[in-house]
Amino acid sequence: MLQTFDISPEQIEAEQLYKEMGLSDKEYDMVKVILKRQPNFTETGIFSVMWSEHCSYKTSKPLLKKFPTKAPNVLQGPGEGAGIIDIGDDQAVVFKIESHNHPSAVEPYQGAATGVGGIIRDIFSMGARPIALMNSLRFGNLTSERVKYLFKEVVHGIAGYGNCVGVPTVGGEVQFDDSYEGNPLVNAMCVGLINHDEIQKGIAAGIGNTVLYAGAPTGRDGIHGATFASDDLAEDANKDRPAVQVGDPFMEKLLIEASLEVIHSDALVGMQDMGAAGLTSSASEMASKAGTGMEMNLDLVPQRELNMSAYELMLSESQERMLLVVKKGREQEITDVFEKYGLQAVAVGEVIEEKIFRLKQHGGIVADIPVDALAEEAPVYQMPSKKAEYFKEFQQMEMEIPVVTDYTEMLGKLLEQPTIASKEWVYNQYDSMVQTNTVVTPGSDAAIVRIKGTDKALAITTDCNSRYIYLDPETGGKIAVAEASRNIVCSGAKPLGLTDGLNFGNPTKPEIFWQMEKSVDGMSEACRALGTPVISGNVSLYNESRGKAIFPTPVVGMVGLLESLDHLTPSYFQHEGDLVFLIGETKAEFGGSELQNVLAGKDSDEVYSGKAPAIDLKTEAKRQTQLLDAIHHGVVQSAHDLAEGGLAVALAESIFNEKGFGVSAYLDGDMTVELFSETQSRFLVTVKPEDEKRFTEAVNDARQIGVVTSDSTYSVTGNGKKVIEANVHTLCKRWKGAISCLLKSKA
Amino acid sequence: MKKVTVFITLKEGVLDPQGKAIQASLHSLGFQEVAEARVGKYIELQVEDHENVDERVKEMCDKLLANPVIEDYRFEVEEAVRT
Amino acid sequence: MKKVTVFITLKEGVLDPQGKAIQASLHSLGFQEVAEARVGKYIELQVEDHENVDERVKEMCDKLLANPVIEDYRFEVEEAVRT
Amino acid sequence: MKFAVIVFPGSNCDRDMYHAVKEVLNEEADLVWYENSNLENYDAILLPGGFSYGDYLRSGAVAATSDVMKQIKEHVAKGKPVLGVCNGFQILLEAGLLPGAMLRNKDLAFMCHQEALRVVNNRTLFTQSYVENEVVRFPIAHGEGNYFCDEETLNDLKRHNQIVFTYENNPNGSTADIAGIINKQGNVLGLMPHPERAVEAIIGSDDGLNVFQSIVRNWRESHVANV
Ligand SMILES: Nc1ncnc2c1ncn2[C@@H]1O[C@H](COP(=O)(O)OP(=O)(O)O)[C@@H](O)[C@H]1O
Ligand SMILES: [Mg+2]
Repeated sequence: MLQTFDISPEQIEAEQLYKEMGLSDKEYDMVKVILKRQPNFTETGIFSVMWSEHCSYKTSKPLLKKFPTKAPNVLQGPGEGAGIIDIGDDQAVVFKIESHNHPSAVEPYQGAATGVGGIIRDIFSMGARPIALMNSLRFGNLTSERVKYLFKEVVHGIAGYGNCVGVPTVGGEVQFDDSYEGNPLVNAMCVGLINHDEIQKGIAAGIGNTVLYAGAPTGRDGIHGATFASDDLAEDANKDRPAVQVGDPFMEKLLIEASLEVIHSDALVGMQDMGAAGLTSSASEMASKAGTGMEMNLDLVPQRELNMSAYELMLSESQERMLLVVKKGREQEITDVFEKYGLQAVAVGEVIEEKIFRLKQHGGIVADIPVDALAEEAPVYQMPSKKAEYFKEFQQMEMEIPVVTDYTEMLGKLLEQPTIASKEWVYNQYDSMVQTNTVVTPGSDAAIVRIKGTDKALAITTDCNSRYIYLDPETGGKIAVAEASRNIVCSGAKPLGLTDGLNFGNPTKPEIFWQMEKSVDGMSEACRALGTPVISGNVSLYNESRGKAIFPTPVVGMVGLLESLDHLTPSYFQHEGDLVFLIGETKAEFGGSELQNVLAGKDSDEVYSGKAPAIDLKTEAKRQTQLLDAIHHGVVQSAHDLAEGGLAVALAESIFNEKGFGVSAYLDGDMTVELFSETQSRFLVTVKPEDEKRFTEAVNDARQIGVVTSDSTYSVTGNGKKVIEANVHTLCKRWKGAISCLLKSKA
Repeated sequence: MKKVTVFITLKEGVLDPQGKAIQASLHSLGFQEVAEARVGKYIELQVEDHENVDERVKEMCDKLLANPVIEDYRFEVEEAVRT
Repeated sequence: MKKVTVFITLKEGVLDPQGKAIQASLHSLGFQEVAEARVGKYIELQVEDHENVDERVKEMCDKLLANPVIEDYRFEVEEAVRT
Repeated sequence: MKFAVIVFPGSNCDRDMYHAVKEVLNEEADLVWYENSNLENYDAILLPGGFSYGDYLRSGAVAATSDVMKQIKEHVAKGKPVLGVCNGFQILLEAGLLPGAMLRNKDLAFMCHQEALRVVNNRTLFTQSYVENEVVRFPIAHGEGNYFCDEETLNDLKRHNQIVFTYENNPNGSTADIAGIINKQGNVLGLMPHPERAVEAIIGSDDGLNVFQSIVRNWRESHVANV
């Protein structure tokens, strides 16, 4: 790490030290023009973090503009800590997703824990009480000891933090693919509930008002974390890395309570958490948004370590810190609240009229920068884009129907694939019930959290099948949004909007940028077709190890509203004798499928190839609307979407619970296609026999494929012959035990 | 048989929330004299006699017992007095 | 200033699942020679000079640091070498 | 009757406890911050779950040394009821109001799910609304719920019928499958599973409501008798 002392501005330029901090030659020149002089060491550091991808979105901004972000019920779109959507009764839901991939690759427990802490702060800094957490995880295959270690520790870290702060982790997803081997993905989403009149913004308004620093003192943690997050993971990820940020969930819990108490005081003007690039980004963004400037005296900043330089103080990513702007003269009211919780809140500066970000230390000025240069005016690049060669090749491929001889055995194998297998090993470690609102716990299509005092509930899901997106980013992007929406609809809720976590490789590579561009195009189109605006999100780039990028993984976190708990619909079968309907026709689509994965064998280089499943957004929207209508009319007993592993897996998931049912299905056509194809826009629905007519009138593309039985047998008759007959308990055991079995086995 | 005691502590500069909480609590119990508290792990191993015990224990620490990203360790080896 | 190190271990007879897990992992990593592993806590205190430091530390242990139902403790006091 | 739900720094089931007695049972209840509190006017004290003081050092250890414990001990001495759930149970153990201690779960992992419990003693003020040996379902959510006590203490617990709830399928390694115990005087109950998370069918179970109902019933009975 660079030493900050005794390095002169001249030396920074002469030795091009700015490059080490992440600024390009051109950017450095821009800084000189802005300042009309050479930046000193602290200023160079401030520019480099603020102009990093993580803070400035310099390569992704042009893409993010494509997302539809408006709707009548959107109270706050992208731009603040989190987005907000109205849900009636003067209440609103606040949510956002955030990645912590790079820190988790280095120190999985703390990386994941601090990821959870960070996203929670985004929610309560808006004034909302955090009511649910979700996470979306990607790892390499569970064959190497390192991957097992990463997986276990990430889950422990999420549990360790989330359980302690008392926000239930109600769901999520985990997928495993070789592309994530050296660069796991850890995306965490938080959902909060707020009253309209409590909405806070991160603004530093009112000249002369006081800037308060609250929470944990600053140490030398994660310095340059923001630029680190915008970097390829080097071969030896442990070397030359910033001091790891360690989370203190206890401190966070106190911060939540104190922050939610101070929002009731009209002495509070603005509040923002210190996230990536710590004090630098929170302070400069708050001023920039308000059209003001800010002056801070760094000697007043609470410090955990001795002799911290201005550079270190400004770039530290110590956790559990908040920045507040408070009306002049009324600081005491606010600091008293923090004190009650044993937290320090101290005045460190004031809002000034001059739109300057000015820092003082030891009696001198250590930084003097026009505020807007750091935030709004950060450089934006239009990166070159090039259609990937592999994509052209895959588009030419003819789809062959894979050969499956033993359908029962294939079903068992699919159920053991870690991406399909039960994630109980994961979610059993999360407190999913604290706050006593969790109506549907992890293990269903969407998690359901009721809203006390009303008959309403929220449905929450995260989804992203990155295999499809790799094969065809545009189609895959559409599917990611559609799948999330399907999961919401199946639970009986109406989709409200989404947050996106864009995880990609190095955007300076034209083929990677093309993946980004196309997936955003696909997602945007699906958002429009399904009426789900994007209200917040996060971008994580440079997810590569040894020069190889992860599968493009734009995670979708979606929230829906159940207007009445009467609409609540389970994802698994409810009664013996109910009719099983399949909505949607099935085509031979195996590109990116779990079947392709199983058949590829271990040593094959390219597991996935061919075309991604097609999706027609009009059909998708129509089916979702019709299904939701049918649910609202009370004619649906259970609904589940078809995803990885196709119909065969969906049928199994519908009977893997304590109810002890079986299923008897009869299909015609090619059994491999019928059972394992991953054709989109399909749903598995059960209906009481007496409701059959009402159901088929409401839903066009449904046909009955079987009945729910009571005999714990999974049976499929294909073209008049038995093709699958298996004991449900035996299948369920394989599905349930697969992940812990892989974790125990030796490499 | 050897008795090996391994001491694992957080690296300098790494936040120790547990230590902080213990310090605060000792203060509120009236032990104002405690200027700092840091918490680590203490592992006692009974190890069968083996050539280069030291090397083996170092390996155990590197591979499993300590997390090199945030922790330091040291250990002592002595003759075991077993009951 | 004194440096006090407190060692807290589980009492004989109290099951130590963490120790068991560590032993099993060490075995599976090939360290067959490990006959037993027990995990305890190690707390380092910087204590301002005070009469009867020993007594005070004992009190800290009894009141807070150790739980007599399941834990034993011992401690060492030395002159602090502060940087 | 009036309940106090004590809120320590780091408590996180305080609102859930409050919701159970106040909004589900419609009894009077206050959330009482652990500092500067006056507990004199409360009929029952509830110590909620969570991670008081981050569960640093040992679960419940720091909270057990706080000043409010003195008042809680006085309250106990007067024979008034105290219920500690999860972290609340851990605090009661650390404070010496109940015998034994908590160790980490035998599998070392935090676990959260519904568990079947047996009400082995329904002749307590906390369980009188249950049928003896009734099997009920409460959620558990803990990493250190492995109850430990020595032989002698266990025999003592058994002799005085102090074991109130046991696990049907011991999830954490607890001695004698113990999920909840009561003090000899019969007015302090510590329970690892969460009755306050089982008070409405919509959230998975309402089997826990009887714990709170028992407390209220007992209070009403003795109160009416006294008048
Ligand atoms: N990381 C996780 N955290 C919490 N719950 C999870 C996680 N991963 C999976 N789950 C739960 O397991 C269930 C199945 O996951 P998944 O196979 O991804 O479902 P789907 O295909 O419907 O998205 C989901 O309901 C989800 O809530
Ligand atoms: Mg689903």
